[in-house]
Amino acid sequence: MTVAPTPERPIEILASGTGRYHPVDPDGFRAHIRDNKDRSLTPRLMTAKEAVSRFVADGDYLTYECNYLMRGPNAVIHEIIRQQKKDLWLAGKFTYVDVALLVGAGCATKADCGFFLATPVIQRAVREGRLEVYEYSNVIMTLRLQAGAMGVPFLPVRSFGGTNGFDHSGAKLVRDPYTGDPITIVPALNPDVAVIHAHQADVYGNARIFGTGISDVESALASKKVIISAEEIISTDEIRRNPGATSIPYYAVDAVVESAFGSYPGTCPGYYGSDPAAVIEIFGAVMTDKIAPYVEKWVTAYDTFEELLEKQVGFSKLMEMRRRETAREGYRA
Amino acid sequence: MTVAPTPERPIEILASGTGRYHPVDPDGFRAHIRDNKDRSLTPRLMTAKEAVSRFVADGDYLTYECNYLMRGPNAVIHEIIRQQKKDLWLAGKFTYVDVALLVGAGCATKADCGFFLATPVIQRAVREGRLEVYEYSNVIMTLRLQAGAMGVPFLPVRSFGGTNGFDHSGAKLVRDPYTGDPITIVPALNPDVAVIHAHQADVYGNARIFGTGISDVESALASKKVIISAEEIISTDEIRRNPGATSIPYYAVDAVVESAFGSYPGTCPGYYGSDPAAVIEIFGAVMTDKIAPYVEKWVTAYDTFEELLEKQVGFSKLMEMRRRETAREGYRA
Amino acid sequence: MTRAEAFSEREVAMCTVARMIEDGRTYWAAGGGTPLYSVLLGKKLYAPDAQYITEDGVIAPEPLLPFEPMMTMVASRAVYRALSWGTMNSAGIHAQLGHMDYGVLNTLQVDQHGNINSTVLGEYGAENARRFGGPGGADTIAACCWRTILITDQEKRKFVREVDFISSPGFLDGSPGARERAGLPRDTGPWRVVTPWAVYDYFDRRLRLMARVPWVTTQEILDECEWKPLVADEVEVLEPPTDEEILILRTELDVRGQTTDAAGAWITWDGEKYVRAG
Amino acid sequence: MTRAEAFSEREVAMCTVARMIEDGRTYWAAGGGTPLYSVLLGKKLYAPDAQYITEDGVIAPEPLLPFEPMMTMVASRAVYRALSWGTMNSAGIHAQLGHMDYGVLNTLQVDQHGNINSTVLGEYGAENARRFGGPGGADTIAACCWRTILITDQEKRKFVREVDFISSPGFLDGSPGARERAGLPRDTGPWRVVTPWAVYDYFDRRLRLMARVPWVTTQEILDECEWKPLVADEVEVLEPPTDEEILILRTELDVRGQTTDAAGAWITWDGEKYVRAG
Repeated sequence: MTVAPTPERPIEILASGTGRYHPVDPDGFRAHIRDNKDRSLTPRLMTAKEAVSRFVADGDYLTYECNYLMRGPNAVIHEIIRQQKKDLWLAGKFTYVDVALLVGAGCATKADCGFFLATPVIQRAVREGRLEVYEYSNVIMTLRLQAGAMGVPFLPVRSFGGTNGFDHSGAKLVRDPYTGDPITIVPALNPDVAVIHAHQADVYGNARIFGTGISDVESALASKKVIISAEEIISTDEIRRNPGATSIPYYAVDAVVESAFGSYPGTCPGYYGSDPAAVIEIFGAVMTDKIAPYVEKWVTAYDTFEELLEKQVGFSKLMEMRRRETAREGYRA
Repeated sequence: MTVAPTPERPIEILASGTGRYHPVDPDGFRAHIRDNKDRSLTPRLMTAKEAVSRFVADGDYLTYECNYLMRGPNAVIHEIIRQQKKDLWLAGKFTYVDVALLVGAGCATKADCGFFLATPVIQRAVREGRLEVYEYSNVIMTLRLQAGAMGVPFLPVRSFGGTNGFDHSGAKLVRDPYTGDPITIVPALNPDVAVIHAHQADVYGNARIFGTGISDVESALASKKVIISAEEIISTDEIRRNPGATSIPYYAVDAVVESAFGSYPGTCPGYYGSDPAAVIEIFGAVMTDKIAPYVEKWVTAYDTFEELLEKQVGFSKLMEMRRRETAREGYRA
Repeated sequence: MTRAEAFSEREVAMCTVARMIEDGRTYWAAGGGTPLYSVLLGKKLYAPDAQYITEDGVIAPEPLLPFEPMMTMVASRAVYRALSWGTMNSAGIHAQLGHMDYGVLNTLQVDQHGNINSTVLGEYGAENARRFGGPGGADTIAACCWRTILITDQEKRKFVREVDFISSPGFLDGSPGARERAGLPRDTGPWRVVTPWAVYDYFDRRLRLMARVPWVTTQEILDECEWKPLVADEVEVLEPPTDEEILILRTELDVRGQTTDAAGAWITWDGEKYVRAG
Repeated sequence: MTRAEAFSEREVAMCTVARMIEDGRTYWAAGGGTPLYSVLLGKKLYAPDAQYITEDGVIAPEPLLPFEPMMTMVASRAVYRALSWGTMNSAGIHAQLGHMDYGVLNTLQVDQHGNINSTVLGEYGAENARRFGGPGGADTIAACCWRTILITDQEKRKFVREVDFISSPGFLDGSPGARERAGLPRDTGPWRVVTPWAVYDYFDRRLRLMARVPWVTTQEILDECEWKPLVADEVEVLEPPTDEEILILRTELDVRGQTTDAAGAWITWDGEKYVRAG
């Protein structure tokens, strides 16, 4: 390449956040994809127990979509708590109770903050140094995932500059070489593991998500290990019938977990509404610092999420949730 | 903001292309959006004639999706030729005959090159200095549109570095401040006008595109003026029935043109196949330097594209094209 | 429209914002509480062609109200009959492009330059600091919408000279071009702050009291500001809520009173004047 | 499988590439000509679990063959029964992420370091320079796939010391780390060049003749290289096409002979040996 004829001024760095951030390594991510993702059409259907023991490691950076109350991958989150994973770093974006739940259950010690409920357990953990929080926003977190999902080291963004979150983040303010104006860039986020609840998936991981979402596709493409839990396992012929409905392609996916009502007590739009009483119970538990009893009652008392649904929730409650969700248009391919 | 505690090294610029590129001005684009896009639900249905006279100006940077043979916005492209627009700068990505056609018709004097057929008329125009070509690739062009569609001045990319195209482009090779490795950045592309053919749209511009595409959504969001031609105008109630099927939101759209068989002689997947004889005729015309007679026979001989379909193509040929296209699955909401 | 004779303070704030909603403008609403209900109320009564985008990118839904508890986003009733569904990034990107006229949000603390704190009260990292939820979508709303409307309560501790932590940007240090120097889009920024007692605008990028409700005096308002804002030469007096507004709020929007009863005093008409029972 | 007794040179090249296709690998194919047909032939005969992605991002279609003239992408027959549709950017981004094992493409001109020219013959910008279509998707395919397979004709002018214009990157100047220094992904690059006469690999990032068809000699091949490549100690002799391969090519894939008859000589079995009629 010819170097520019007139020697160019380098790009000035005007300010840099000093927060710790998950390491940026696009080439290392590529090597992981090459060596670990399965590009063959080999079934990867397994139980939540197997998926979590194989693909969630202590110390992993974990992202999940959307949250415990809204199409959350709750069967897998319960299994993570059951297997007592440790020292997780959470992508705490657009989420309410999940961070408190995982911190309270002793699974997480770090969180990037877009938004999550700062409950007593969070307050205490931060004060006692058992939880480190790094400051972002919902959109900055999903744009970091977008950078990770594009295989690039950073993205320019139009928000975040000027905030104190910036100071406690991995962002930088630089002079844009094209306009000469200041622009913020944020480091790509490539989580170690993403956990995503889909409406439908085939055994290879081709997944369909209906309705709205936060950053399902970005998280799936950006993460080294991807666990898809799905309300329904459908045939690959059905996937091929409407390729436009595929949200996530199989080669990004490591594990597929069949998980009907897997977002309980939250809603899975188009499939079932929430269980309002149980939603208020988890809210109450995290706000009033009663996470241990909640975990005992709802998680560790059972070997599997299905057992929880069977023994504690029961068929008629689940059918009532399904009955209450009357929206169907747009929630099928 | 706190400046980084340890003074940071600026971002080295290792190399810069010296090609001219469409100006990068994210804030200017925002001001245009604020002042010119209609965020109210006011119908913007009009004829191709009105859309082109109002929204395509001499000297505009023009992008179109996909191309003359594949779901191209051909009714609008014909109108641009009919109105003898001048000095257009074309986004020549993933395209075959279109650039030659518009250069041959005297409408275009500049082209960014991803891929287009370098026909005799192109060779001659380049030699005689009537056409300037700047070098990119298909993906680099669509990533530039992606940057424009995100409202940011540039994007990092993993291809294009090391090529001679880079030298004749607006790209730069910089040292990534996060990894210390060299990374190419490319300037955002915000065309003056985008012309896109959709399967369905409502009168406000909420548009549905089925099947595959090149960069329909990116072009619509990145462009100052957006003309959507659509096979069918559908009700907004139908749009609301399945919000997941909306590819382009109304507030990005300036004009909606009803244009059944608007991609003739090309295919509109799921709706009709191509007219092979007419496809070979346009190919022959551009390859053998017979653009003038083609334009006369197919474009300027008629006041409207519909008149061309009526008088030259005819109902039974169009029905035969529709009959030949048997694929439906995935091409409806 | 007859004046209502009994309503809560939160209801007053929502009615005040509702009257600011304009036809043909886009409103990006943070979360699902008072910002969303204020926009919906304005759309129903005053600006049917106002369009709103949910924090997570759903364009112009016709929501099925009421929502289930907490189910104000993603859930099918909240995104019902939208023109387009979306994602957090589609919303953020449309905002970066300039498609969002107004951002509507609420906060914990605001300062003289309209900077917003939703992260921490006290010194960041200090023993006694109290942590909150973080900016959520508010940072991008405050950065990228052309104008922002901020809803908060009229409490001393909420109106400060400098927020403890800038979670979402106002005019930053208040100097001309401060936002642009920080990489934020040109010509954007805070526009109004609305409380149950008052409306503020900005003069030279500094908070200014511009209107009050009839039942509180300018002095009472200033007493509830730890840092005193500028005061307009003419402090306009706001019309109280109407029966129609209150009826829609209670019967169609916030039927559980989640936002309206949540806090604040009650205002009643004693036959001669409005009386506030704190 | 019996050896075919009459076939064209282009058919030979496609059969050679088809035999390189492996199960469980992804192939990003440029355009719709010989690269696509080669992958489809390999998938049908040798590697049913090989998966291909079209230049424009369609993942693992089961195309309805034959295609209408020129309708090798976007058209419904070309994207039929895919696992996922896509866009130019989804393809480029999946490649940037490392999901594409092999890129398959063809070109006008290749040099000793595997650099590809599809832009101009002659000096860029010169009076007498001849312009071509540009890289299209090939630049990103050559940059981001882990390995690339390049298909071209065996002609003197196509094998040069240095291409007139690097449209798509090979090993650039051939020095270790040249691609990485240019910002390209680590550990990627050219892998094979296939012509109707020969197969080349790379040694120290330099083109090396590794195999030939039975009916041409190594010397004949080198005579058709303007710049002489390295030559492996053992130049392997390739198996000729089989009846089965040729039958599928002609009856299922390229039924109009658009790519197979397009150019090149014809090879026939005279009872004792294969004879090339130029």
